[in-house]
Amino acid sequence: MSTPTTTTYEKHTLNTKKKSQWLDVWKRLKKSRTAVIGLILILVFLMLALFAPFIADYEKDALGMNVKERLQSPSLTHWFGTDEFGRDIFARIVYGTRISLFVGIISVSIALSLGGTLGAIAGYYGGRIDNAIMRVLDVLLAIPTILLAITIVAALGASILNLMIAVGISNIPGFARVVRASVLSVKDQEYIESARAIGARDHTIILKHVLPNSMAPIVVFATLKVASAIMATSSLSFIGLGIQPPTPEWGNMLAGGRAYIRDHMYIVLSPGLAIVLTVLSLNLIGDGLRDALDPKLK
Amino acid sequence: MSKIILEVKNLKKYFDSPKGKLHAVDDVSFAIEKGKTLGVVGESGCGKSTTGRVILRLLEATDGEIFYKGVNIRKLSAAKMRELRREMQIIFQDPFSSLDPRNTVSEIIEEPIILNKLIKNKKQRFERVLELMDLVGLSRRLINTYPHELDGGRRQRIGIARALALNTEFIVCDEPVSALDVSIQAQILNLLKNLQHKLGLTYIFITHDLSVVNHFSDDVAVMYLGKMVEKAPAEELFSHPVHPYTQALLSAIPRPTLDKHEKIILKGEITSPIEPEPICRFANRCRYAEDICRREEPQLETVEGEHEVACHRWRELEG
Amino acid sequence: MLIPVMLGVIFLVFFIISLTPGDAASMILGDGATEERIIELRDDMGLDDPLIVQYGRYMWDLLRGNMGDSYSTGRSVAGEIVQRFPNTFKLTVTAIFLSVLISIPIGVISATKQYSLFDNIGMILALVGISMPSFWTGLILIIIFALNLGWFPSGGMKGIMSLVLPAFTLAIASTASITRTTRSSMLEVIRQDYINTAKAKGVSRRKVITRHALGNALIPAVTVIGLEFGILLGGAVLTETVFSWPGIGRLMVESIQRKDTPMVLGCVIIFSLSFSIVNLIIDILYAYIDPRIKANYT
Amino acid sequence: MKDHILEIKDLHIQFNTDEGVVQALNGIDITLERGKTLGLVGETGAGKTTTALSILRLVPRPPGEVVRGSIILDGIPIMEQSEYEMEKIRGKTVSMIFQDPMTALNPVIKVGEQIAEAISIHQKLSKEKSLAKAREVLELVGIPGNRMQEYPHQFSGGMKQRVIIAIALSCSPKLLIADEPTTALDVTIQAQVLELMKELKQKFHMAMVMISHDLGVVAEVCDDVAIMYAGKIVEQGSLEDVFLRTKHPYTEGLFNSIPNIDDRKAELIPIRGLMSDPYNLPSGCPFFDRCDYAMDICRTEKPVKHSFSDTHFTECHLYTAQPEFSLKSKKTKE
Repeated sequence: MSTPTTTTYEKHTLNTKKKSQWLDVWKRLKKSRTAVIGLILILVFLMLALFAPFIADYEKDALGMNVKERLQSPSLTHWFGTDEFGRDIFARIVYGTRISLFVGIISVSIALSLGGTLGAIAGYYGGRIDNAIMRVLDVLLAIPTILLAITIVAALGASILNLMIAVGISNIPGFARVVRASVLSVKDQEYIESARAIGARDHTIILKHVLPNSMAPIVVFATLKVASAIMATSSLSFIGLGIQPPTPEWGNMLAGGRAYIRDHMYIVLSPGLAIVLTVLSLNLIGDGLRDALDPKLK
Repeated sequence: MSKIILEVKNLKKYFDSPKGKLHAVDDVSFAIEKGKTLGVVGESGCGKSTTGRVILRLLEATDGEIFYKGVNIRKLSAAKMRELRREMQIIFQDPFSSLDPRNTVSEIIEEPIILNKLIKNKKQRFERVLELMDLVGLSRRLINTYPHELDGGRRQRIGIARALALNTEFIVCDEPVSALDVSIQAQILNLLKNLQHKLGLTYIFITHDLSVVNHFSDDVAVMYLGKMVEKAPAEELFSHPVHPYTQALLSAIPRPTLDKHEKIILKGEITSPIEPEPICRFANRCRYAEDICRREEPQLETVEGEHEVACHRWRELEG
Repeated sequence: MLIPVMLGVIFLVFFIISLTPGDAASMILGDGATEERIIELRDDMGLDDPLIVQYGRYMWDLLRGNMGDSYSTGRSVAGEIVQRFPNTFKLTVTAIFLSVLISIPIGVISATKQYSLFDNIGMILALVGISMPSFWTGLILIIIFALNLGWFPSGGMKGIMSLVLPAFTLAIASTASITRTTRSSMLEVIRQDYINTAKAKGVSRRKVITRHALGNALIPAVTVIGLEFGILLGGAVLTETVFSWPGIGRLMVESIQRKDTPMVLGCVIIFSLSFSIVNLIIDILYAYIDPRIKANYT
Repeated sequence: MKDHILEIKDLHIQFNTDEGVVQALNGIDITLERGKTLGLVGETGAGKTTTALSILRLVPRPPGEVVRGSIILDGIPIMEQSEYEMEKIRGKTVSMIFQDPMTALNPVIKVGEQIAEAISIHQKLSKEKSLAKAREVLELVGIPGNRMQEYPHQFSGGMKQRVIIAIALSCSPKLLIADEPTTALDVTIQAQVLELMKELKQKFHMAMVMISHDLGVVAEVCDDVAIMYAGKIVEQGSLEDVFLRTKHPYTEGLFNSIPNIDDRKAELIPIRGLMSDPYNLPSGCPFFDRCDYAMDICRTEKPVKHSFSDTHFTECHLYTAQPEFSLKSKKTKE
């Protein structure tokens, strides 16, 4: 009762303009050191992806084979060394960033739009519709996510599009569950009833009250899922089901370098670290967002 | 009798539960005159809040009729009902969860005006919001704050302003002060009373707090497990309670005075509201219960004038 | 619940696999087959029947323990799976035990000493742990412990020593996420009123944690252990590939490469079945640790 | 010199949070005789619960910090005990009942074991003997002994509160602290629980601190009353002192805010405004901006204790300036 955190007191400020609530979230996010590290890291990767052509030449550095320079250790000319075909590993990692981020974001968008819609419908309408949707999702959930993705790619064939479809579909049940739970918790709030009492229709209620208030957990979940989609992409590529060589992708770089680890361990070091850092940065941001969006958890 | 604004006949609301139908409101009837307050009291699970929501069709009734100004609103289309919502409003118990946390005070208050297309001009609408804020005693400088920055009392004022934003004539007040501290509670009660005089509002005042209901209502209905067990003008009910449950309830209120009074301590388990048998639902805890109470369901009978009670033995006990 | 979900899973996977381009008959017969032979075999295998009929036939066979024959080796799929399954079982069960054994104590200590050095380091490690792809971790562990230190074999399945690296690789990610869940649910629980009740009656600090808090905090932790098991099964596919572990995961990858659809189908089904059975066990476990759930069953 | 079970002197507690420092308790003095009951009354944020928790030394640290002050419980200086010694005091010398019976019991432990736990800790009994004793206590609070094996979710709210009382009383403490024990309950159930508590208090000869926002509950159970506002006790005295000879304007305001069930026409006179921001308490009297009697001095200087008798005192400038002062009106009649 008297612990100060549970009571809200009026802040004696003269508010003349409406403050954006996202600004508050941003302010809280900035306070978390780990989230800021994550943001900086992901920004670096985004820059690499965006400005890749200015950093290295795709045809020459990332694809061009050069037998004379194969398996060279890191040096000033080849920061991360060269691979078994004499290609510059740094250049390949830079171009690999493009693929990883692209596949990660697109496949999560697929999962979010399909799974999110299903979850929102199930949560808002409940009853039989909810039951039917959840039963179907139970089936999808019974197959471990990555195995579902593997199965889909195995059937459709390995290509970047099929990879995105596979990773996207395999994440549908997760998104549906999170969105459903979030909508359910908002739906029971009295302000939804209050909106109905003043004559708001279903679509107004969903768009204006339910969705904005259920965003927080969904945003967090999506951030974390981009991280795991990137992980899934490289996993599939590693076992030969994702991006096919010679196109540079972190997972297939690792698969290619595997045979040389005895004497040239650097060949698997940097692509792996690229995965770890990208995934880690997104996880850091996700964690930071979770705390920033839900201050009472602190 | 033309002054009746709302009349409810044989209202029933059953919920599905895993163990069968839960009889939340079971055959309740009453009427309210314009400008008056009907207090509905009872303990948790008696169906008082459900009654309020069913009247506004926030929940659809299982059976029964609800007449608002002579129109049976249970038969209205969704569009017609939306029109009627301009006159029938609700104030919620929890000032924390009844306001959308993502909207500012002004957005919350003007939402009903926009939705019902009452004032199209933006500037006039802003004027109206300020006017409403003045009316409920909210300082104008709070117009762009968010509900979570304000205390419970102010939040409740926002809820009241929102309910008054339309051409409101009838308000269901669902425990509007029970989440508030005593000193704030008195502020809100006085506000609601002044508004009633000023705007000629009709209230259904739902509460578990008998002292509040006595202070506030013209008529009082006591509910127990979905049933209305006693109804009378407030003065009559508090000076002359007839139903054993009402008596126990009245005696149980802790009074802030030094003279001690005898309390009726109830014993026995509360009957389950799921698929209840057609007997007196209070019989398990009633010290006067006899065979008949466990055999037949008592019906409302007139004690005197407007005073009604549903008890098999009230005549004997009175005598 | 198990049976309808499994029926759904088998149907779904059957449907996905049927999307595989290419003709099974010509694949089995190889390049030199005549048109007639192919048509004959198609007819034999019922490949021209509607999908649902093929599914019915497959289910009928499955009920009698027949999962068809491998396209590439001609051996019985069921036989192959039965032979390989114990290896995957050994690996995943060791990994989950490792995870639980490490993560629960760390999670509990972290929560009771929130913001201490132990907690901070533990949480950073956990975050890094969930950000590392298992196939990369596997390679790094091989480089360090097999190639350089020579403590453990780098692959294959010979004796208990060969289990160490793959089991650890597989356990890292789930250890990290179970630790995180245990910590956060522990933090949630120690703020509950009943913890104050326990303290107020003079229960010692240690007993408050072990007797009053842990029992409640385990409820969400157990959920995550169930989910992690699914992720672990998916991870087995990669880990088995990296360590040449003769389990179902590696069998599946090889079968995909050989376009051996009956074998792939068999592998996915056995993985999903294992996951579903684990979830069933988790559900039963729930009833033991949470009396409120038991009430719902009876 | 009377024999006191509890003596709190000049207790100051603050909470150091990210948003700033909350001065939760600003010099609390409480003395309580053995066997007597003190009602601690105030609104949300007044510091009632913090006071209660500080007696068991259960104020969460951090963010809580005891700035200064002392608490003597049954002759033991609480602030100077080790955590181990405190564990022996909690549940045995003093125990506490929390506000919300729905959350105060451990959902995964049988109620019988929850009661027996305290007994086995403090009386060093075997498991069987503790359980047997727990059964007695459970029956004492009016619950059949055969419900020992059940879990909390199988009990109704009122029954849960009885179990919590049973836990608190299982080792016959000398002081019981009850934090709003009936607020979450329905009126008729509240009456049952209050009746039970009064009965048990007699039986065990316990002293009790009863925290409540409800003056009605206090009137029924307590011998003395302390009114808290913004971390201070603004008025304290016997029930008669505070109810009949009200001195502090805030106390008067509380009485005038309660609807009188026996007089439906009586007007409510609310206290205007809100409680001061606890992050930023005023330098003078914290009630100053809500007080109808406020004087210039109230703005700048903290009021000091003014005694009217051995038992009755208030902290208000009105009486230092004019000793004969009396408040305008108190609506509630006797």
